Amino acid sequence: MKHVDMIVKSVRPIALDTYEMCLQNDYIANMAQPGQFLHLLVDGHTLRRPLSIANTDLVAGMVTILFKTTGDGTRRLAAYMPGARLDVLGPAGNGFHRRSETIKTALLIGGGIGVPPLYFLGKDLQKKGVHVTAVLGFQSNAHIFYEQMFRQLGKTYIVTNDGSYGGHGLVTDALDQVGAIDHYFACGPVPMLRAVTQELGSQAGSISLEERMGCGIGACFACVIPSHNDSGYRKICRDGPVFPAGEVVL
Amino acid sequence: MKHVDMIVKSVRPIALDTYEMCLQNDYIANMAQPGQFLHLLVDGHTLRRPLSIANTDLVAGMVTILFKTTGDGTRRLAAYMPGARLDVLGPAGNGFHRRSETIKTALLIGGGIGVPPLYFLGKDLQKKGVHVTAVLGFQSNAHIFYEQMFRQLGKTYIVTNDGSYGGHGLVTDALDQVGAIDHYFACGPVPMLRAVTQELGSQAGSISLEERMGCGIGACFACVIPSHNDSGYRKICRDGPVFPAGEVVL
Amino acid sequence: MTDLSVNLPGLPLQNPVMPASGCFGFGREYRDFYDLSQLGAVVMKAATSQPSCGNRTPRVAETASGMLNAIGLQNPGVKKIIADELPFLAQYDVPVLANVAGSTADEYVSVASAFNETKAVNALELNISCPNVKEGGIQFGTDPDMAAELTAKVKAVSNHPVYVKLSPNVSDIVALAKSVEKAGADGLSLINTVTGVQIDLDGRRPLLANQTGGLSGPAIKPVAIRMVYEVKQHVSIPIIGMGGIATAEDVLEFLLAGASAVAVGTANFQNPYSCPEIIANLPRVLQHYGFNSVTGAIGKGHAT
Amino acid sequence: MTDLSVNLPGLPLQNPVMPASGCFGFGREYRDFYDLSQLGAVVMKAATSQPSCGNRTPRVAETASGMLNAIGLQNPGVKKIIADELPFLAQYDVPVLANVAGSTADEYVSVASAFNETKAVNALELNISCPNVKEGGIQFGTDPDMAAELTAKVKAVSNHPVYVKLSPNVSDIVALAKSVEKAGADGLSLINTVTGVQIDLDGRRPLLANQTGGLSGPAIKPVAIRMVYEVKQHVSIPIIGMGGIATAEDVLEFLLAGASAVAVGTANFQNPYSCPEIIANLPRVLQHYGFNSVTGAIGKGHAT
Ligand SMILES: Cc1cc2nc3c(=O)[nH]c(=O)nc-3n(C[C@H](O)[C@H](O)[C@H](O)COP(=O)(O)OP(=O)(O)OC[C@H]3O[C@@H](n4cnc5c(N)ncnc54)[C@H](O)[C@@H]3O)c2cc1C
Ligand SMILES: Cc1cc2nc3c(=O)[nH]c(=O)nc-3n(C[C@H](O)[C@H](O)[C@H](O)COP(=O)(O)OP(=O)(O)OC[C@H]3O[C@@H](n4cnc5c(N)ncnc54)[C@H](O)[C@@H]3O)c2cc1C
Ligand SMILES: Cc1cc2nc3c(=O)[nH]c(=O)nc-3n(C[C@H](O)[C@H](O)[C@H](O)COP(=O)(O)O)c2cc1C
Ligand SMILES: Cc1cc2nc3c(=O)[nH]c(=O)nc-3n(C[C@H](O)[C@H](O)[C@H](O)COP(=O)(O)O)c2cc1C
Ligand code: FES
Ligand code: FES
Repeated sequence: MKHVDMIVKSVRPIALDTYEMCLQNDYIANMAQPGQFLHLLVDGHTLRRPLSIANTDLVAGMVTILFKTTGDGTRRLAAYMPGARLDVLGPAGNGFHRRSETIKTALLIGGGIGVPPLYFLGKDLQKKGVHVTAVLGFQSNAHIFYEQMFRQLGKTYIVTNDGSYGGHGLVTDALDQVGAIDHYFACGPVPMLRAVTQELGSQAGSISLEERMGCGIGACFACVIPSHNDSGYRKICRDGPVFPAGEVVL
Repeated sequence: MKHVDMIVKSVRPIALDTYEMCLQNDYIANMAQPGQFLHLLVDGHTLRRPLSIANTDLVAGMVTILFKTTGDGTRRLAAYMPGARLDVLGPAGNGFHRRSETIKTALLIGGGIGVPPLYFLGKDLQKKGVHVTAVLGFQSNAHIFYEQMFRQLGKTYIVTNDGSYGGHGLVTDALDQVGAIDHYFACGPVPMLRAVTQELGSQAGSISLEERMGCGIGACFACVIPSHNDSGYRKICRDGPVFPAGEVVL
Repeated sequence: MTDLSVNLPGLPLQNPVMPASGCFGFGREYRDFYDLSQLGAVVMKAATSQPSCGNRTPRVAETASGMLNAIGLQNPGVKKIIADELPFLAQYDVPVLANVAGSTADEYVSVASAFNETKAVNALELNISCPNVKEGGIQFGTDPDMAAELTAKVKAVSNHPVYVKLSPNVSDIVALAKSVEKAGADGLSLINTVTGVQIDLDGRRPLLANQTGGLSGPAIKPVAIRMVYEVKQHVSIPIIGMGGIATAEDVLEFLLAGASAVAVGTANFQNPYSCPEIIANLPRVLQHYGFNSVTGAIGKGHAT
Repeated sequence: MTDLSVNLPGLPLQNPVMPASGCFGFGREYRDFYDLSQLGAVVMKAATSQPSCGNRTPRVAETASGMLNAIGLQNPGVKKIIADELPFLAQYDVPVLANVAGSTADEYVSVASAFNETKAVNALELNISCPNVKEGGIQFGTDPDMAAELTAKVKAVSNHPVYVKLSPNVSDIVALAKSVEKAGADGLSLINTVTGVQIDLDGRRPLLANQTGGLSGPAIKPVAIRMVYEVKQHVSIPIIGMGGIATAEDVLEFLLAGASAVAVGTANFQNPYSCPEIIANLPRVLQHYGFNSVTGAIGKGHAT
């Protein structure tokens, strides 16, 4: 992890209240692992914003983030102009553990703004020869993004909360359509992760978590989550954001 | 006075740590009187910054301000790009009282960053047919600005604190070179105004004052100065910034 | 339709937003920007029994997301306020709170009594929390017994409802609130400014002539919300909340914390239209968060 | 050459800048960014006698120019800190302050005693001001007598100099400072966080799981400067100043107000290089304002 400047190359809306931003920085592009995040400083704010790395382009040294404008920080971010500099700590956290020897078929399960890191992961798995299936849940048709991109990675099921597109309901409602898998990778709101880990029971999997952060580097104990083993709390920013399913108490 | 957006047209350094900024807004350009100021909101700051109107162009709807970068607000202001919008209250305060019937010869006395409003005033007086002389004091050669502009208004004496250009010393050291006048107009730091009003004794004059402001419109009592008459404190933002010499206690 | 009205002792408010004392003079300057009848109420600058000059300048300084002030209660005295300022405000269809200050209990009592003469005032705001005067003021605001005694004395003479404005510079805000409630206060105003200092690096001395000043603005909002939230759990008189309000969302935060109305101070300096803009945005914000009325939101941020 | 060094009880500081307790863990994470030997000192996260889990999440919220935290003293317990963390810090040529917390006087005493075993700690910082624990902590910080008693007890057992860290959430900071000085404190740390609340509009409840949190960052700097400035006039033990420091200019402001050294908290989160950058800029800033040394600036902002 380093403290770097990244140059905004483009920002564009890709769904309702959702933006795609491309940032240039060779170091981050080269070091990033799927599941890691950028810890971004937005002008006028005290705390940095954690945003997952959704894609990289090693040749161009580009990193893509996808974000929903939920508050002032993300709204300001969406208003940055190409050419602007962003103060970034990254790549931060630990990515998804993926051993291609043991994983031949993988299931990506994403809910809303938990989808972005799964695209980067899916691309990487595909490159490693892993067979990828995706189940993505969105609030409504207007919130869907990156559908075609995921379809290029493998079979993709879309569900919406209001049934305005694809299956009606939650990601868990679509899981039974998916065949046998070696490992699942899930990212989304905690209730979704709770439902998914319950539904998939003893199936090996990894989940990526969110929590409000102070430092983003492991020093302030803001972003903890209790773990099932006796090591007590784990830090999402440093020990995560990805954990083996079942390790932490959701 | 109105609450308006002004568009930055240009910003350029004109002396050491001193900038000229041109702002477009028809209303302000048309309403502005010499001695009035703009109360400007700079991004990231709670309080507005008062800056004198140094020139106007009625045809183009342009207003010029000249400012020294003394703190974060003026430094940020100097970094605004053409096209940017500035949130402004103005024109604020009362300008210089100038009755051309009684004033045939006028003396402008400016110290440092007190010089800007005098240029606007001088231009106006010249237009009214008043004979203008100027005595301008700066810290050093590097701080001098608008010398040629003043010379086009009338005879101009420049003094510098360190003698690096023009006369050596303070504006008061140059006053005896100026002939008889009907009225003087002075703007600059309080010690200078104190010296000038003392030196010029009973000579009719007007002085323009500075004070830290809260509201800039007369509501908060931040910017007061005691007056010699029984009205007690006067508000610099609303009753001033221009006062008849002798009215307020310096 | 979103119902913005709220009824407080002496104050039938069409909406809960009023400019805060000292940040609006006596209203004359803001009349140039909008019709004051749009406001929920107006709170006047503090009144003392005699004209007061206040502190020397500089009186204000800027801080991160806030400002310090040490105006020091400059005002023309209660008589002139009644004679010159109230008739102006009476032109508008808006309730008026008179902010009452003093350096002795007798002075508070005499100012409060003076306001009995006029119908143009709807309620008093007893300022026992001004950090910018050497005597009185703040002592009454830090000792629950003195605060109660003063409240009772003013209640005894005044024919107006009395809102007591508390200082945040205390170890135990709840003790003060309970104490003045018991003494008969009709409501509370929370909070006045937080005492602060800025040192002028060039001058090597405090920037404000008065040395200390009162911190206001968004910087103090979490402190204000905390105090409203804590006090709400222990008193049943209404609270006028203030401290750092700049948006309609901020107003809702104060309502949820337990305020029944709010005052807007420093924000007026940044944007003279703050109050009417906040009032205009409030219905949308209430609706967005699922409320149909101001009264429906009051105190709803307390975990149940 | 600008002399940045300053000598405090137990703390021969090469420069006056140290990361504040709780904002630097035990230093491991910042080692990835720079050599910790550059620091004036390191203040460790609070230690309690037993491992402590702290509060539920969310534990932080953002505010205007500040943040709220309610970590709640999560730490592995004093034994593990001595065994696992101090050896790491001992690799660096930097004095270490151990921040001591507890919910009873006995716990403070036992934690302080535990640190007697190690030479890797240079001084204790007695945290009687944590707003984020239900018991102890803050009570000791608001009552001058309890604060004095606790200070005396810890002084009686500890073989390290003791700095008492005071809470700003009090009516009279000077009374507390004088009281702990009299009880034998070797120095003071001013200030801990200011209690605040943020209400989550969507959730209709306080955003922090703990409801209240501690406000830190530039928003509170004027409050911190005020307290250092006031306390300096009444005590002769050195003050470690903190609250909102983000630049070398801020450090000078604290020195002028009367601090002999400073701690940097929240700024580390925004910029992990805050401390070394501030240290690097300090000589230039001191020179610019006419000082050749840190010691030459201490207390020089007091009107003479
Ligand atoms: C590891 C990680 C990866 C993330 N990846 C993405 C992503 O790829 N795309 C995306 O849209 N969002 C992502 N988020 C959530 C994103 O960080 C928040 O939406 C964002 O910080 C909100 O900032 P704001 O200023 O718009 O909202 P505000 O509510 O104004 O923010 C206030 C404070 O709360 C924090 N905060 C608010 N919501 C969250 C949240 N859900 N998680 C963590 N902190 C929060 C902010 O960082 C800030 O400190 C991720 C969060 C984490 C922890
Ligand atoms: C009526 C009037 C007209 C002015 N005209 C000009 C002008 O034409 N050109 C110019 O360069 N300067 C002018 N000034 C001074 C100018 O307002 C300050 O230099 C400027 O506000 C400093 O802002 P800052 O953020 O750079 O400094 P900071 O010191 O960071 O500002 C901190 C706070 O102090 C206030 N402040 C600091 N210095 C002054 C000052 N001298 N007067 C009033 N407030 C101050 C700021 O407005 C701000 O609120 C004028 C002041 C007044 C009152
Ligand atoms: C310049 C100024 C003057 C003030 N004068 C008074 C006053 O006379 N009486 C009073 O009770 N409060 C006074 N206050 C405090 C405000 O009414 C309000 O309680 C405080 O500023 C917090 O609100 P804000 O953050 O919205 O400004 C003053 C505040 C400011 C900034
Ligand atoms: C996340 C966080 C955790 C903290 N933990 C502690 C602590 O364990 N012990 C302590 O004495 N102070 C603690 N503090 C207070 C800081 O040490 C410091 O006094 C305060 O944050 C003010 O400084 P700042 O504005 O530079 O952050 C903590 C502050 C923060 C922000
Ligand atoms: S955010 Fe500080 S430990 Fe994770
Ligand atoms: S700045 Fe408010 S009265 Fe002049």
